[in-house]
This record gives sequence, C-alpha cells and structure tokens, in this order.
Amino acid sequence: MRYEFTAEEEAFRAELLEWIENEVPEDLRGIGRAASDEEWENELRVRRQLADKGWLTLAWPTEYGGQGAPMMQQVIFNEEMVYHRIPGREPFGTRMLAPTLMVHGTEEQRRKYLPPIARGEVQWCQGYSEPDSGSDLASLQMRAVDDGDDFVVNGSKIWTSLAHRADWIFFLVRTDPDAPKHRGISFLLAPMDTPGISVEPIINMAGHHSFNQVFFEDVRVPKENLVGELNRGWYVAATLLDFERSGVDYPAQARRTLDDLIEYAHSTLGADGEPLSKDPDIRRKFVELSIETDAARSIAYEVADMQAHGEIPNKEASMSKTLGTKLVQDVYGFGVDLLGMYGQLRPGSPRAVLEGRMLDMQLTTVAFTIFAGTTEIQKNIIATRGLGLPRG
Amino acid sequence: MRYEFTAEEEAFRAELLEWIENEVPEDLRGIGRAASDEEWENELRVRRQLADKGWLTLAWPTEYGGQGAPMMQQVIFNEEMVYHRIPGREPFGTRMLAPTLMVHGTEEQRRKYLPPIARGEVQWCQGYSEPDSGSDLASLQMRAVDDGDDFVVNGSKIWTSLAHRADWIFFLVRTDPDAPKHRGISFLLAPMDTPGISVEPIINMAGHHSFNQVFFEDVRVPKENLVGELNRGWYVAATLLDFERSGVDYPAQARRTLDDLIEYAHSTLGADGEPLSKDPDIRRKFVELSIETDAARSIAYEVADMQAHGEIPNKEASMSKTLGTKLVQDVYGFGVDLLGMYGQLRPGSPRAVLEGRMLDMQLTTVAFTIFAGTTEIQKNIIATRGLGLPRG
Amino acid sequence: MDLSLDDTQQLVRNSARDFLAESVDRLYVRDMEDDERGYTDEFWKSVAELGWTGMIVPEQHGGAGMSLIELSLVLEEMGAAAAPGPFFSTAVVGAHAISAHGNDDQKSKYLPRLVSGELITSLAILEGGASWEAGGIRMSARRSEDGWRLNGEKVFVADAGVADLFIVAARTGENGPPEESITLFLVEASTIENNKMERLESVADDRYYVVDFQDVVVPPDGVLGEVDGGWPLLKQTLDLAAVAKCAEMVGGSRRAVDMTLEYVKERVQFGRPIGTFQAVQHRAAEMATDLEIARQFTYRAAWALSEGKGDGTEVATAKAFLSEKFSEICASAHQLHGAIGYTQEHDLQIYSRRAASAKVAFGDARHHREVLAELMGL
Amino acid sequence: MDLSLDDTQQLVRNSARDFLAESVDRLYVRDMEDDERGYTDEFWKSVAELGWTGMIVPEQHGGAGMSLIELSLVLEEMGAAAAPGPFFSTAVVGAHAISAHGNDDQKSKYLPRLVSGELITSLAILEGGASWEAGGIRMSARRSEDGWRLNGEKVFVADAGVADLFIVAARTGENGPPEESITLFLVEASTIENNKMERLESVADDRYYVVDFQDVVVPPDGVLGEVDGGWPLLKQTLDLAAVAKCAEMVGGSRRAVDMTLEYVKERVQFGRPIGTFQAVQHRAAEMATDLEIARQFTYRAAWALSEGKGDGTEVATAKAFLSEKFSEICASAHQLHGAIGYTQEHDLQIYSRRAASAKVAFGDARHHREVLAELMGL
Repeated sequence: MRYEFTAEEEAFRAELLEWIENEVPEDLRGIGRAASDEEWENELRVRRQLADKGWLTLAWPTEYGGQGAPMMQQVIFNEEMVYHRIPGREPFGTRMLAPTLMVHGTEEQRRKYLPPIARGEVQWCQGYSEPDSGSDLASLQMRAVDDGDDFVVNGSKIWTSLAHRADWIFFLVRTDPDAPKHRGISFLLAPMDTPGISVEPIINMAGHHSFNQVFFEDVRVPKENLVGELNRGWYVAATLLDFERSGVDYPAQARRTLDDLIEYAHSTLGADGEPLSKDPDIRRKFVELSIETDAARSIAYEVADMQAHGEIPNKEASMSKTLGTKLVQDVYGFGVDLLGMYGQLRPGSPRAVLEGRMLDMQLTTVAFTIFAGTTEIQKNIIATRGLGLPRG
Repeated sequence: MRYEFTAEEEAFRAELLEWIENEVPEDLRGIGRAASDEEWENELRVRRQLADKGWLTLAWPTEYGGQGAPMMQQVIFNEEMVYHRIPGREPFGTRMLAPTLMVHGTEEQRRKYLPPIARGEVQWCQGYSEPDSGSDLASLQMRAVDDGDDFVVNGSKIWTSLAHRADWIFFLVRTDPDAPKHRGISFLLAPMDTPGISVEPIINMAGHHSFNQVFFEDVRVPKENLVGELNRGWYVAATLLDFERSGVDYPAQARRTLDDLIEYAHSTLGADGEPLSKDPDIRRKFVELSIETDAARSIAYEVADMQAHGEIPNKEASMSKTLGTKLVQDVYGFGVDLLGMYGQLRPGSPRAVLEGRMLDMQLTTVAFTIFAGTTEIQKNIIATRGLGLPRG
Repeated sequence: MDLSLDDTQQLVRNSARDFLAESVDRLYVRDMEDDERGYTDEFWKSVAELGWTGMIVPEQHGGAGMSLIELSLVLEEMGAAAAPGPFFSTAVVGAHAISAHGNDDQKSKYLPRLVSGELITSLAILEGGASWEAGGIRMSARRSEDGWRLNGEKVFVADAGVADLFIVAARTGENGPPEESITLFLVEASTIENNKMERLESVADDRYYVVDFQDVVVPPDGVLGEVDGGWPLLKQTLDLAAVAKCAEMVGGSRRAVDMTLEYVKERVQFGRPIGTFQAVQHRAAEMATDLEIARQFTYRAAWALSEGKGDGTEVATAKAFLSEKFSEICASAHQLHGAIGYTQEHDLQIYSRRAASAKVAFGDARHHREVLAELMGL
Repeated sequence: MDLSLDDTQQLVRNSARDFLAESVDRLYVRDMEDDERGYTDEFWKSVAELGWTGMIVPEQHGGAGMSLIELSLVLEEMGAAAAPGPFFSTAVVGAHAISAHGNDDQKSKYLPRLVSGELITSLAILEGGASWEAGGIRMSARRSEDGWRLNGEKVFVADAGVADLFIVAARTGENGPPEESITLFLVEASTIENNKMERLESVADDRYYVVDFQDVVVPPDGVLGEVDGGWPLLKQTLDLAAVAKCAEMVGGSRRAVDMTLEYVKERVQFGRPIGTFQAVQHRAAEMATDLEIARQFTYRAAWALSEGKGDGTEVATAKAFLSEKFSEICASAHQLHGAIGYTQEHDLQIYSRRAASAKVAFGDARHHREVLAELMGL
C-alpha cells in the first residue's frame, strides 16, 4: 500500500512541469475548447509539440509508436495538463479510435490510421448519438446498406464534437435492421470530405460552437473501412479499451479552479472590510469542495490503480465519472456565487473577474452530467453491473 | 389573499393557549408516545379533558357530536398541541375510522361507534400492513372466509401502533382471493379481546414499544362489522376522508425543537468561549432549518386552504408529508450534532442534555419517511397523480 | 388564511397571460437578446396601455393603485414568458421609489410620464464591491451653489442606456454609521454624458452598465426623501424589488418545470417515455415541490409588504429560497432534457441564464440568510 | 501509488474476518449491549492470543510491531462485526500512547501486560464542554511531596469501569497558550475510588463514564512524556485514534451496504424485487460510492500516519468525511429496509447507533473541517 507517487513518477512530473513552464507560453494556455480559429491553431501547435515529445500517445504500446508508459505516468500527465490548462491532448484518435483499432482493426487498418494519429496530424471525431438515440444508444437508426464494394449510408449523427474541425469520423451504423438492436450495428470509418457528408453547427448555451449535427446522404463508405465484424459494431465500440479511464481530469480541473478562487478570496475584501477568505460561509464551502475534489481524485486514482494491476474497473469508472462531473459543476457554481454580482459577467465583458471563466464554465459544465452516459445511466450501471442488483 | 389567521381564529388560539397553561401541568407534557403505563394514563386523562371541551372531535360534523370547526381552527389546534407537547389527541378513532364510518358506515354502525370515540372512551388501532405487504399494501393476504353470520379471519397484521392499548381494531382482509388485488379486499371491525386475536410487541430502534404484530387465528368477526360493501374495502380505506390532512404537525414539532435548540445555543458556550449561537456554522444551520420549517408549514397551510375551499389536495398532501418528515429528521439530526459528545446520551442518562430528547427523537423519526407511505411512494404519487407523468 | 386569488387578481393574471402569449414569443425573446435596447417600442407601448407601468402608482397620478400582489402576478407571467425590457426598472423600482418616497412635486412631475411609458427609470446604487449594504455606497454628494454635485462610479445600473431618470444613492456625510448619511437623488439622464456609460455583458438579458458620475449636478429639488435619510427608503424599495424579482423567478421556474414535464412525457428512450423512469419522476416531483414552496413564499412576502405586516422575515425567506431554487430547478430541467436543452436553440437555457442573473439581484441567498439570522436573534 | 494489500495485510484481514465470523454473532453483540462490562473474558483472551492487542506495540515489548494500516484492517472487520469491548481503548489508544510516548520503564512495565490482555487502558481527556481542543483541558495537576495531585472531573471516559490504567491529560501551568501547559499522566485505576465513577447511558455500546478525580496521587514516574509537553503527544494519539475510528466506521458502513443489497434483492413488492426500482438502485449506488471514498480516505490516512507523511490533511479529511457518511449510509439503509430495519430485532439499527457514537468520537465533522480550513490557509 502506497498513497504517493514513486520517485520515477515524480521525476516525470518534474520533467513535464519544466516543459510546460519553458515551452508553453501563458497565452497558449486556456480553457482549450478550440472554439475560435485562433484557439484551434494553438491547439494544433501544442499537439505537434506533444507528438514530438512522444507524449501525445504516451500510453500507446511501443509497437504502435507510443511510449508504453505506465498507467500512473499517464495519470500524472493528464493531471498536470489539465491543471495548467494546456491544450493539445486529443481524445478521439489517441484514446478512443486507436485502442479500438489495436484490438479490432486489421493490420492494414492499423498501419494506415495509427501513425498519423501519433504524429498529431489527423483529427478524428466520433459519430455515435443520433437525435432519437441518446441514453438508449443501441436504438440508433442510421442505415448502411451493402452495395458491392461499399456501404451506402443515410441518416444523421448529433452532438458530434469537433466534426467541423475533423478530417475523419468513426461511427456506428445499422447494418441489419431485423436483428435485435445490439446485434445489427457496425463500426465504420470515413473521411469527412466524402461526398454526401455535411456538417451543421450546434451552438451550446454558453454560446460556443462545441458540437455539430452530421448528415449522411447516400454516403459511400468502402467495405475496407469496416472495423471488426459486420453487425458486431456494438461490441467493437463497447469494449472498454481506453488506456486511461480514471477521470482524473475532473478533480484536476476542480483543484485548479479552487486554487484560483482561494487566491481571489484572499485578495478581495468583502462588505465587512475583511478578505472573503475569512467569511465563515465561504471558508466552509472551500473546505467542502476541497473534500469533494479529494474524493473524486481518490476514486480516479483507484481506477488507475486497478488498471495498473490489470483489473477492469467498471463500477469504479462510473463512480469516478459521476463524482467528477458533479464536482466541476459544484466548483464552477460556487465560483459564480463567490463573485456575487460579478459572477454573471461573460468572458470579455468589462469588469469580468477571473476572465469570466466561472460563468462560462458553469454554463459549459451543465452538459458534463449528460454527455458520455448521463449520471442516471452511470448510477444504473453501478447498481446493476457493479452491485449486482437485478435489472428493472 | 390573506397570509394570516383571522381574528376569530386567533381568538380560538388564545383560548387554547390559556387552557394549556392553566389545565395541563408541565409534567403532563412530553413527547406523548405513551410508551410507559404512566404516560398512557396521562394520555387518557388529557384525552378526557379534550373530549369535555369538545376539542377531541373539533372537526367532526355537529350531527356526530363534533364542533364542525372550520379547517383553519383544526390546524391551529394541531399546531399548538404539538408545539406544547400536549398528549391526548387520538388519530385512529377520531381522524381515520370516524370519517370512514360517516361516509361508508350504516346508521347503526355510526350510532354504535362514534359516540364512544367522541367521549374519548375507546382506543382504536389500525390493521393494514402485513409482513409481505408494505408499500404494496394492496397485495395483503390476511384471509376472511364467509361462514354463516361471521367471517373467519386468519393471518397477521404488523406495525400496528397501540395494538397493546387498543380496545378495537379496524382492518383490511382479503375476501376474494381470485379477484384482481384491489377488488377482493374488505374492511372489518373487531374488539381486540375477540378470541383468537393475540398481540406481540415490536420494540423499535429507540428502545420503545411503539408497535406490534397482531395475529388472527380463526377469529370470528360478525358480518355486521363489515364497513361498506364486501370486496370494496380498498376503496373504503382509500377514500381520502381525513378532516385535516395538512401535515402541520411536523413543522410545529420542528419549530418547537428549533426554539429549544436556539435557547440552548444562546446559553451554552463553545470551545472559543462564545455562545454556540454565534458560531457561523451553527447560525447558518439554524437559518436553513428555519427556512425548511417555514417551507413545510407553508405547504401544510396550502393543503388546509385547499380543504377549506372544498378542493381535494393530492400532490400537495404528498408534498407536505415528504417535506415534513424530512424536516423533523433534519431538525433532530442537527440537534444531536449541536450537542456534540452529549448528543449521544439517552433520555435518563446522567448529563443528558435537553432530556436526551434529540437522540431519542432522531432514532424515532427514522421511521417517519417510511410509515404511512414512504417518501419514494409519495414522490411517485406526486409525479404520476399530481404531475401527470405516465406510470412505469 | 386564504390563499386564493380574488376576482381582480384572477383578471390581472389572465390578461397578463393572454397578452404575453401573443406578444412575446421565442423569436422576440431571442431578437431582443441581441438588440442594443432590449425591447421594441411597440411592446413597451402595449405594456403602458395595459396599465402595467402604473400598476402600483397611486390613482391620482394616473396609476392603477394596485398592490405588490397584483404586480407580482404580472411579473410571474413576464418571468414565465422571459419578457425582456425595462419593465422591472421602471414599473417596479422607479414606480415604487417615486410613489412611496417622492414629494408631491416629484410625483406630479414624473409619475404620469412613467405611467404613460414616456419615462424609463433606472436604479444606480451598487459600487465597486457590489454590496447591497449601506456601507457599499461611497459616491460623494456635496452641496454646491446649484444644488448637489455627485462624483463616483455606479455599477450594475440596469437599463442605463435607455433610462430617462436615475435613482441614485450617494453619501452626504462621512460621520456616524453608514446608514445615516445616505441620500437618494433623482438624476435626469440628460445631465450625464453618454460616453460615461459602458455596457456590461451579462449572462441574461439585463442591460447592465457602469455609469461614471463626474461632477453631475442635481438641483435641490432632486433630493428624494430627506437629506441623509435615504437608506430606510432605499431599503423599502430594495425589499419590494427583491420580492418582485421572486415573482419573476416563480414564473421562470414554472416554465422550466412545465417544459420538463412536457419533454419527459414525449421523449422516448428504451421503448418508453423517459417520464416513466422513477429517477425522472422523483426529480420532477422535487422540482414541483420546490416550485410550490417558492410560490407560497413569494406571495406571502408580497402580501406582507402590501399589508405592511411582517418583520422582513417573509422577504428574506422568499429571496433566500428563490435565489437557490430557481437555479436548481433549471439544473434539474437540464439534466432531464439531456443534450437538447443544452443548445442555444432550445428555450430552456434562456431560463437558466435568467436564473443566474436573478439569484444575485437585490441580494443573493447568503445575504438574505444573514438577514434572517439577525431577525432570529442569532 | 499502489492501493493493493501486501501478503501480510491480506493475511491479517482474512484472519480477522475468520475469527470474528466465528466469535461475534448477533446474539453476542446483543448480550454484550446489556452486559455491565460489555465483553466476555473469553473474547478478550482470544483477541490477545491473536496478537491484536499488541498489533502496534513494538516487538521488543511483546507486540507485533505492525503499523496502523494492519491495525485498521482489523478494526474494519471489528466495525463490520460490531464487536464490542475495550479493544479500541486498549489496543489503539493505550498501545499507541505508551509505545510512542512512554519512557523505557513505562514501556517495560505496561506494554507486555497490555499485549497479553492483562492490562486495559482508558483515555481521560474530555471535561465539561467535551471539547477536543487543548483549551478544554482544565483539570489541575499540582506537584506535591509524593509526586502529583490531580483534581477535576473527566467525562466520556471510555471503558473506565474495567480499565486498569488511565491516560489522563491535566494542566500543569496556567500561563501561556493552553497547548503549552498540558501534561499526560498514567494513573493506575487502583488510586481512584470506584464510587467516583458514574456510567453514562449512550446510544451505542460504548462504556462511557464520568470519572471524578479528587486529589488523586500520581507518583513522579507516572508522567508520560515531558511535563508541560503533553499536548503534541496527545494530538498524535488523537489523530491515530481518529483514523482508527474511521477504519471501524468503514467496516460498519460496509456491513450496512451489504445488508441493504441483500435485502433489496430479496424483498418483493409490486411483484418484483425492490432492488429493480430505479430509486432504490440509485440510492444503493450512492451508498456504495460513499463507501468507496470512505475506504480510500481512511487507508490513505492510515498510510500517511504509518509513514510519517502528510500534513494532517489526510486525517482530517477522513474523519470529516466518515463522520457524516457512516450516518448517511445507515440512514439510506434504513430507508431502503423500510419498517423492518427500524426494529430492535434487526441488526441494522446496531450500526446506525454505532454511527451516532463514532461520528463525534475524536472530533466531529465540524471540528475536522475547521482543521482543514486552517491547513488550507483560510
């Protein structure tokens, strides 16, 4: 039992922090949602730097161009990148598609798709949800019909992050409408410039263009772009392959935000002339949120530790996601409250405090408990898969 | 719109408070659970006084010996009785059986059963739940078989409050095992000394004998003791007949407890030498619980107001019960916490603070969110019956 | 105790519902969010014609002479419709401040124009620290030969860009407790240079400005109430505004609940409406319960202020509760709506942004809980 | 980072599980609740034979020389079994205080007897206000010709009725900050008259007493640590005890969760196991999540104290969290059990009563949150 990182792991952290300090200027750091073209350029620039360092695919096995880094190193990397608000990490290619291809792809697919991801040269996006298939993803309806060497795809995908920046999309389609719903789905790949694919932006409530609806109209996808077996796409997608599932990003983000808020509270006087950090209500909230952060981080570490020991976390990963997403909502919500009347000012507004980030992220994080499996679905999973309660 | 009581209503309150002050000595006031024989004697003594004043059946129609008091008068009565911890009110006869008989009983049944209730001479108890039928009450299995002039009853009832003190029991039995579950139930009355009825005490987690299991072994119940139609007992029992469903008891109890705790906090010094009432955390909790009390009371008043206007509250009554029961749990839980190490001392222990009531009631109120429809069932009712959501 | 609406009140509520259903649709709300002024002349004219601007203005000055209860019924509907514009600044804050605290000359001069919709008012109180306490007011007002000279900066001045008249709190003395040297002034917009205003970009539809008062001259008859006696008057107006804001929030909460109920009945996943899932049902039940409490607290407070009853508990309880619950109801609504409610296209986010604004206006929950603690003798 | 148990630790845990499964059943737990001493000689003898009393006692004094981690594994199992007796007072508090702070003579004199089960110890710190702060200690200790004389009353003295040796904190000076004039004494029970003890009736199985020290004589070699230097030592022992209590609470929480899962799988209402209802599932998921966090926090704190790492954050975080969550988990367990769990007959209430006791022992959540606030520089 050891509740601290090893000297080697700390050495990696030190190297990373030094790189951040020396190589990533302050103006490149930020929320990193790549909403503007300028932010996107920054994103790509840092990504290429990460690729050069080998850090973009830190956890990939060496045979596919990764570092085969131990789990805890990847956790440290994620923690520090988030804490310092460094852009450049890329989940869709490096963490979602790549492991899928490593297991389910053909040798040819691996050789074709993995190297550009490792070099940070290609942006992937993920086409899973559809307008009528959210929590009940397996009910998806987008059709792919067999037509000679191709599938012909019709339908639409929604909530597709970065579709407007992406070069390629991996997506799920229904290839057998008569089979039980989980057994008629296939997993395909396509370039975003394939004729018939069009992208419509969706603006979120924070005013950002964060995702899209992607329409497929008679899109021809060569059969060689099928990953895994025909009609087994649900299982290809559902295999829990991610290199790092700990969810440590959330507590790292929360810790950074709390640190910023504590600094603000120390340096800002309340109506009584004392620093806000001496206000008992505010003090108490800081302590509570700090415990909540610590809780989410502890479970994240536990998930990583399980992965490091070759165990497959399931209820723990759902716990981590549930805790982490609630945590960031709570932290930004408190941040907005702490700023009082100023909490309502948007980024860029005159008089905005802490760059308006609290409000912007409070609005943004509304979706965190919804996307990638709602909190309700996560709790269902914990109860049934984790605790063995019977399904309803 | 008027958010205060009328002068008449306040005059009744004044009369009541005067009576309490003059006629109910301090040593008769208490939690009023009638656990000991002495408490039970006190209970009956005050009950007879209430009957003499006509207050025991304040809300009954005058034709049955009541005062036909307006709804708000009954609310005030309940509020003050609870606030001052006066024993003597009796729910089973006056508030549950009596209204049922008034609507569903025969004239003969009314003449036989109502006057003794009004005079405070008879104690009823209620036999609804069974070991396998709690939230799903309609699944009850206790059988009553037609045998000439009688029903012959076999089975058992559980969680029967005051069964060990009661003279009579009203209860539900299955008279048609082949009918759909709600349509084979009948409503019967029986003296507790009927041969074949036996009572086993159940001790609760606070150590009190608050309820019982009642066993029926070949118990003969004359058919004249059937209330309403045969096999229609579910509807007889389910008719919402209570004179006063506001649930105002809970906030009244909470308010009294908060007042006691505030007095304690004013007069007790914390580790820093200041009164506990100046501790910011404690202050905040008092304010939050006061708002919560006010919320429960407001909904209780709303329910009473609806009844006063001849409307039938359903979701509002469930809201009131949900809020009120959580409230008292929260208040006693806070009370225990406020007392620190002393919070764990039982009534009667050396050094017990506030008579050990906080702990005793914290343990007791664990059941409040369970009995008479769990909070889960209440929320189901609010959602489906109240908000029109489809049943699952 | 009688919680029902009388005939007039029902009429007020129904006419508000009818008018807003016709005049304020989602397109109007969205257009106005991007509009510099935030409302159309047509809308404002209709509001005045309906008599809403003058709802709490005494009849002798052209108003309807109604109480905060009736005004709250209208505000609830406006909150439900998310109707934008300077109504709150004018018909609530301005109408009350001048009606309750103005002298006869001031009333005759301003109220008829306010009622007819010609005069838009704005409250300028908050400064740097944005505190709702008396101590936060530091703007200086000095006597001069031409009356008074105001110097200082005000923040979160709502609708300053379109206001004709500002109600300004300034400090007319430096000694004694901060409550005892505050004076209210009526400052005509024409005396302030426009380039002294800077618009803040806030989360909701508010038109908040920073207004820099540099040597602004107020004639002697611009004093509202007594010199040095402004704070108690301002407190009254702030209390009324807090309750009025609660009424808006009740309307917004109601709409968020209704939208959610509608959605979960329609949205099908796993082969059935999601409203059949117990987690959804229970969350909906909690939203509806909070809404019911919110409504009771709000109208009780409106009644108390209208009747001059109560000790402030009702006001502070209402605002403390609503400040938290409107946001929480919206958060629950988002969770039950899933992704669709997170889009700008969907109406729900309009209400959650309104909630973020309303929760801090006229004192946040922390402020009002502190008021309650004092009232409870803690 | 490596959260797994090593072989020794697994062995310790498994043997604790095996022994307790055999020796502590529900009847024993109930019998002991009514028993004056609260345990049987047989049980105590077995515990000593297993080496648990000496788990954290150094090997040269007959102990196992293990760390708080191994002790916590045993305590978790004892908490799960709700095993009663003076184990905590002796094997945690007494063993640590004497092992860590005693001089060689004291260790040789007391530790072997403690390890063998012959010596039961008890901590006497709290006084009237029951504060865990240094300022709460007011009992006077004055030098006399025969050593020291103690005068004052101690409350919540656990297992005083069976203790052979008390660890007593008293004040040996009146000047300076309260932390700097506290001395710890080892007081043999024989020097206290029995009629100076009064048993408190508490919610759980604790044997708490009021002990009145009237002119109790302690010889010079009864000072534990340095004169006036008692507080830092006591703090260490209290920190260790707080974490050890957390380990017990993890065990209790685990049992409450397990009992609940079992029950909701079996209990049928509306024609199906209630564990199929989403409200039940979600509540169970929340209980299990809190349990998982509780476990992580507790073992992290045990590890930190064992390794001499950390700054107190780990201890305070664990106790602040557990103090609240053990009770909350029990409350959820009650709600899911319905009426049956509310009866004295059912085991669940044993755990909810233990929770009510454990939450305040060695500092409640408020106390430890305040510690955290200080550590965070707030």
